[in-house]
Amino acid sequence: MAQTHAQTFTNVGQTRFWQHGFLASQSAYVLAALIVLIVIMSMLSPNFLTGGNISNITRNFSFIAIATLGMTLVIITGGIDLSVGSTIALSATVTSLVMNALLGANFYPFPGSALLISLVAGLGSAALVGLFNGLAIAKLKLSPFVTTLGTLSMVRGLVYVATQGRGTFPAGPDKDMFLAITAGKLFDVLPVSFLYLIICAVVMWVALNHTAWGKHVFAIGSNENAGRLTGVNVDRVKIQVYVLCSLAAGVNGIIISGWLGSAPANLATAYELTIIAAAVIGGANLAGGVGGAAGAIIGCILIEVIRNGLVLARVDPYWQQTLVGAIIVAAVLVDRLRSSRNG
Amino acid sequence: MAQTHAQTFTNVGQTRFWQHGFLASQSAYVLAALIVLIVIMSMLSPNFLTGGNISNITRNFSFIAIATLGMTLVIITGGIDLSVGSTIALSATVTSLVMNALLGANFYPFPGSALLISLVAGLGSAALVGLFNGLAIAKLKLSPFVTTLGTLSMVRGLVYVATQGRGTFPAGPDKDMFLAITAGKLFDVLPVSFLYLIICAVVMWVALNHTAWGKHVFAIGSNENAGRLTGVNVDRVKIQVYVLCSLAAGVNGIIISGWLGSAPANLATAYELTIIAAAVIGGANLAGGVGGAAGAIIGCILIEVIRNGLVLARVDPYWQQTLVGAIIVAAVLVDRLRSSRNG
Amino acid sequence: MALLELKGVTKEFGAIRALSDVSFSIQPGEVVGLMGDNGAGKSTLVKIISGIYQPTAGSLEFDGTHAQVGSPGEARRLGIETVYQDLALADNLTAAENIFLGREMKRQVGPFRFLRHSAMNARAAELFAELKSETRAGDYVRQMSGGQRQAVAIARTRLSDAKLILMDEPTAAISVRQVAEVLNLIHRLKEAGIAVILISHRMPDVFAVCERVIVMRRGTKVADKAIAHSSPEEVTALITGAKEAA
Amino acid sequence: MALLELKGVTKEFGAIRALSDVSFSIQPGEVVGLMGDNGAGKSTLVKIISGIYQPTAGSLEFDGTHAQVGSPGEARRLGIETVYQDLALADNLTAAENIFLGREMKRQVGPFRFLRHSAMNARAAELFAELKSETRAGDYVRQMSGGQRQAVAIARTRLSDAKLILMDEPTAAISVRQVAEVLNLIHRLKEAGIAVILISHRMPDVFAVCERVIVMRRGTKVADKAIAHSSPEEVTALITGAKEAA
Amino acid sequence: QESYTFAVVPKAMNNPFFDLARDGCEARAAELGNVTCMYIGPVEHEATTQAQIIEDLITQGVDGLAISVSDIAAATTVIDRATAAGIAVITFDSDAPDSTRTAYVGTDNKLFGEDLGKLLLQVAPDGGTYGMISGGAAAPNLALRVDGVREALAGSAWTEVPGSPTFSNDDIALAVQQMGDLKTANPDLKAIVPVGGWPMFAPDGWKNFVDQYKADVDSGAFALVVADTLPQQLQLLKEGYAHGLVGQRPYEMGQKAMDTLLAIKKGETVDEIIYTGNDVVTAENVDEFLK
Ligand SMILES: Nc1ncnc2c1ncn2[C@@H]1O[C@H](COP(=O)(O)OP(=O)(O)OP(=O)(O)O)[C@@H](O)[C@H]1O
Ligand SMILES: Nc1ncnc2c1ncn2[C@@H]1O[C@H](COP(=O)(O)OP(=O)(O)OP(=O)(O)O)[C@@H](O)[C@H]1O
Ligand SMILES: [Mg+2]
Ligand SMILES: [Mg+2]
Repeated sequence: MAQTHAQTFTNVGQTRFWQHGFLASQSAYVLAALIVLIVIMSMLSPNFLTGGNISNITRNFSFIAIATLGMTLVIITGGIDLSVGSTIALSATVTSLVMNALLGANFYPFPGSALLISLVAGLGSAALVGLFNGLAIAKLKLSPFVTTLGTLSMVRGLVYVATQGRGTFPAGPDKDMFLAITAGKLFDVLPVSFLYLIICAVVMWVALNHTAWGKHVFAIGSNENAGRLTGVNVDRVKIQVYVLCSLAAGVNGIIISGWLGSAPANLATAYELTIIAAAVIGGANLAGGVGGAAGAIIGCILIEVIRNGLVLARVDPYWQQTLVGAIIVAAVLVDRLRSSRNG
Repeated sequence: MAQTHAQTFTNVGQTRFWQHGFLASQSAYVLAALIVLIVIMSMLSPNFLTGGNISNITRNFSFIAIATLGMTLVIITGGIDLSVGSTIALSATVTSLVMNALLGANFYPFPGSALLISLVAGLGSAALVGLFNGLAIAKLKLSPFVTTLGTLSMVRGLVYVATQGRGTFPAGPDKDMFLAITAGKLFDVLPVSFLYLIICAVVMWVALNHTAWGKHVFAIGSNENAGRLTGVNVDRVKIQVYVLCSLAAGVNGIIISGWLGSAPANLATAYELTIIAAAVIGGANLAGGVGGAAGAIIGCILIEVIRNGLVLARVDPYWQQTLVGAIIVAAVLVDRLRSSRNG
Repeated sequence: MALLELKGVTKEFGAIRALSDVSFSIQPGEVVGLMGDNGAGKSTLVKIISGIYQPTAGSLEFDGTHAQVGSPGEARRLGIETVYQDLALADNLTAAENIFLGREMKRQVGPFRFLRHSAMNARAAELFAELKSETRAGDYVRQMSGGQRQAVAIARTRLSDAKLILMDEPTAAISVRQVAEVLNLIHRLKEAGIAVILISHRMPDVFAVCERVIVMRRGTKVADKAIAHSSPEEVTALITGAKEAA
Repeated sequence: MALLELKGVTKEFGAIRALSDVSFSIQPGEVVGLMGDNGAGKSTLVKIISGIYQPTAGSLEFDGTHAQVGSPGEARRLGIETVYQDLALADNLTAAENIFLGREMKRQVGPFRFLRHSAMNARAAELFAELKSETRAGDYVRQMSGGQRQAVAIARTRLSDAKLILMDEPTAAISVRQVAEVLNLIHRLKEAGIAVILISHRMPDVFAVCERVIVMRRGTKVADKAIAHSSPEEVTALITGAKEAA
Repeated sequence: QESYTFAVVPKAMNNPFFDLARDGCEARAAELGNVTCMYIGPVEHEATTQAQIIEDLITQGVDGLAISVSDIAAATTVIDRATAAGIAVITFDSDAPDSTRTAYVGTDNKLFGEDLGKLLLQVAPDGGTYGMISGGAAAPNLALRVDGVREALAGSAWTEVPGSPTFSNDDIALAVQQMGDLKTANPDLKAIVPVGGWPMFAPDGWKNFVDQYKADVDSGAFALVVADTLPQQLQLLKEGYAHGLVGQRPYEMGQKAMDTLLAIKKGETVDEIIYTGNDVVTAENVDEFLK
């Protein structure tokens, strides 16, 4: 964004290439840590860099990465959303309940109609959660932490109420189509979920960096008041951001349930911490005003590589948990290099 | 604190009693919500206000309240500590492992020695976690969220490694003494854990409001830079705060394990969110600079009253979770009254 | 017809009465100085006119038609631009992005509208050059000096065709040369028929550009007179309370 | 012997060279004005002297003995007090608590030391009265006006026996009357043998209290001369670059 | 002789129940000599993570998998993938009947619940109101147990109170608290039937609770019939702090899992359903189990 301009100042030199843009961001340093980690993991386990495993990793991190993109938006505005895990379960459950209901009611006006209606219902329910969060936070000015902790509990409770704790399964005439668009692979290698992720990430990158809306999101995170005073519709942007975050979680819920072939009521329990951690590791700052799409994805990959790598390296499972924590801290430690270099 | 002073200004009136001090704080409004809730619960269930149940509630919230006091300190400095749940398990496990080891080694120089050594070991291990968090956050300037998420995982992993997932049980010559000081009741009614809580809360209140250290804690939370520039040893205060938070969690761990007679490896899993929620509901602000001991306790009581009240009211268990979330949001909503009244 | 008319505006914050019963009016193209001691209520008044606070009592009329300014966004749409005393900048955006915040320059591509980064940077650089300020349009506000930040806040008011510009101590942090430019700017605004309310503690500046001066003391208006009929000494006496009213 | 001596101090932020090769010295009890355009590097210089930044190159000697000022805390202990341009106040503390932050008044009770709230409030009220500022000691800084905040930052330097006081635009936001008080204060400090470095964009103030003026331009020192041998016109020319050096 | 690596995947590693299965499997693996037992699963009960770990194990190329199914449909999908990759797969403790797994080793949970109900009828035939405590609301095996208890008590003098079962989420402290809550909410409650051993995993918490109603417990007016037979539970039973326990045999499950997987690898045919059986323990026979 910040282009160097015609105007010259005697005491301003040229910024070196590693002093600005992506290379000076936390994401870049975490990316470096990730590459080191991948090298180590591939030395520890010969199966790590096999095609099958890479495809697994790609799919696994796409499961949380779309939600992480949404979370990153929320974090940039200085908020937090603890309800994403529950929202993942909600959209998965609603989608499969509606598929079953349509099957039961024998309502199938045209091929794909059952799928379409269920997806709209699933995503719509997720969007409602986001709308609730957004309204409570922007209009009633409640603390994002408490509000979304409340919805975490409310939404999970509703999933249990709706299913009586039993898992539900996508079914009906469009089940195959459902599986194809969620768990399918392009050209037999690339999980479609990864494709969705890339599309979402590109859209988000463009929106954040090349639209007025994106600048407003950043401005709100750094100085909400400044945004308000310059006529930015702060409340609307906040509500949008929470709705987008919940929608992203909803998309992830549908993808996961397609892959599992099931929507267990405890799906994605405690995922919120992982998702927030991925966003923060990727450079989003919980104080607001900083974050990006690339970082979010890098954060997700890092977390998945640690998890998968440790299993493949046959590390004692009790030690795995300890190592996951240690490696996460070590990965962000790399970012300190940046601050010490850029002064 | 803010005493009205001799100097007079024509345009400054007298603040009404409800416009300053405790009555104008979030804690007071949440207290009002709590009282309403207690009235409702006692109408829904005749057993709610019985002596036995009040004693149960008192004991249950003391289990997390001391850790909440510590968490409140951390939150006031603008930090967060996700590792408290794991630290609770660690101190409980270390205490009971050491008791067992001393029993096995037959080392018992004087009565109470086994208890003393185990308690020191348990609290010491908790303090080490806090020291690690504090050093990483204050000295290496890592994000509190990521650091403590790392220790959450590391510490829990270590507990599993040490016990191979098996629960441990306090044992040895001082077991009775251990039970008396953790699970005992004063005059057969007042749980000792409640007494500890009151002592800790009073000490914390005095420290926050009547010592230089307390002012430094508040200053760091509102403007870390201002603290640094005025010569406050910001790093030291931060480290102290994280150590105190972990120590508080350690005390809670020992109390819980004494009451359970067991230190299961999965003790206090996911308690961190409850504890943070209790602190935030009680008025601590995750942005830093605001919070207090009374609020922390009120937050804990609120959460426990909701949980206990819904069970006593025989609400369908699937609905309970939904209601817990809804009531939490409703309780903080009461606080909006304050802002609209005090302008 | 007056551009802006305040009638009995009062604002209380708990026990503090920041403004009591303030009334005055501003004509189009008029430059009015607003002076007063620290804490006299000047900024509070500005915030009421620009829609941040709602008055506890009293009313406000802008351009004859509007009885209320509900929000800063609305004020902007009505043609009220403000340089806030605390500058209201987003630290993590560049100077240009701050200037254009809320009214970005966009390019339509199909149904989407994308930012015109270089056009905005060029325009911002122009504005800084006009103010003779050593501020780089592409720098982040976070790393700017006090005066550079103030230049950004001033430049912001130059984007749109305002009818009234409120300047709350716009020259506090800027250097000699830019102060002259800001005073120049006010002259040009006046010529263009734009009204300005200038808050400043610098007596010479107020006397150099304003036609009228309003003096506040502890929340009340103690004087409202033409510059021609007043003197720096009188205003100082009014500010400190040595003279009760004029 | 000089109280403070800077030798070839240079400070770079990435590509920006905020200070290049600045050298000068301050004698005890001397009042020196530091002037320059916005972004000239004045605040950066102050931050280096008060230990916030470490110079990229060059060295600094205070009181003959110290080669480095490692942290703001150390600067305070050495006797360097600073009024920062961004004021460095904790919003959620009262004025009195801010003034005493880091050196609270305490009462020993057994092994514990408790705050003396009323003593601190009384002392703070005294300091404000001395500055003739309408600031209430018990008010939270959050709700204060711009000038009241600045008064708090100035009052802070009055607590201890400093040897050198750095004032970075201390009068930017305060009202006429208090400006006079601050200038008075500087006179009194000088008489007490305390050195002052005053940064200000207000030419008359600098010429009223300083003995010497140092002019910065884009990070380099372009002039360092006695007030008696200079004039406002010359200094303005130096600041804007119309005159190269003097 | 060929050597094999068999992985045992529990529902959640933070549940002490599975530690016993692990011990059984490790012990049997050591006896067999040519088998390595690898115990790994999600830390908390969550279906996706379990499925991902199973995928990782497939990638790693283990020879056999014994899975305690977290979510039936989800596990069915991955189990089919594992068998397609040529891995021997059985389920234990919790089954996925429609998958391509070769066998199930474990408890019949419905029967287990019925045993709990029958035991309650045996120790307190007079009936009254009772409450249950369960673990996670999404666990299918626990739901079967709850159904089993209800079925066994259907038509008897026992009625379930509203608000039962409570869900402790495998949190031991919470389970004990819920014991107190149930009894406070229903002062005339005549029995509590936890369908897992959680509250008794906290021996002193359990004792504290029971001591408040010790007279009723001693006289049998307040019956405590609990699932699982861990040593500390047997000790409590012996001391008169409970009336009966119904235990599964996780240790045997671990052992049998190894045997079954080895048999499959050797090409032998195995039974599709291998019940490990239940232990019904009362004060009379507790000493046998405590040895
Ligand atoms: N949000 C608020 N809450 C409580 N009191 C406030 C608030 N804002 C301002 N005040 C008080 O109102 C009075 C007027 O403040 P204001 O900012 O309008 O003064 P000012 O005239 O702009 O002063 P200055 O010249 O120092 O900028 C002050 O006493 C201040 O403490
Ligand atoms: N932390 C920083 N990072 C990058 N650049 C900085 C930083 N701090 C200051 N600068 C740059 O250094 C230059 C000097 O800034 P400084 O604040 O010292 O100016 P100043 O002389 O105090 O100006 P003013 O009169 O406006 O306060 C400016 O161009 C500014 O943008
Ligand atoms: Mg003001
Ligand atoms: Mg400066």
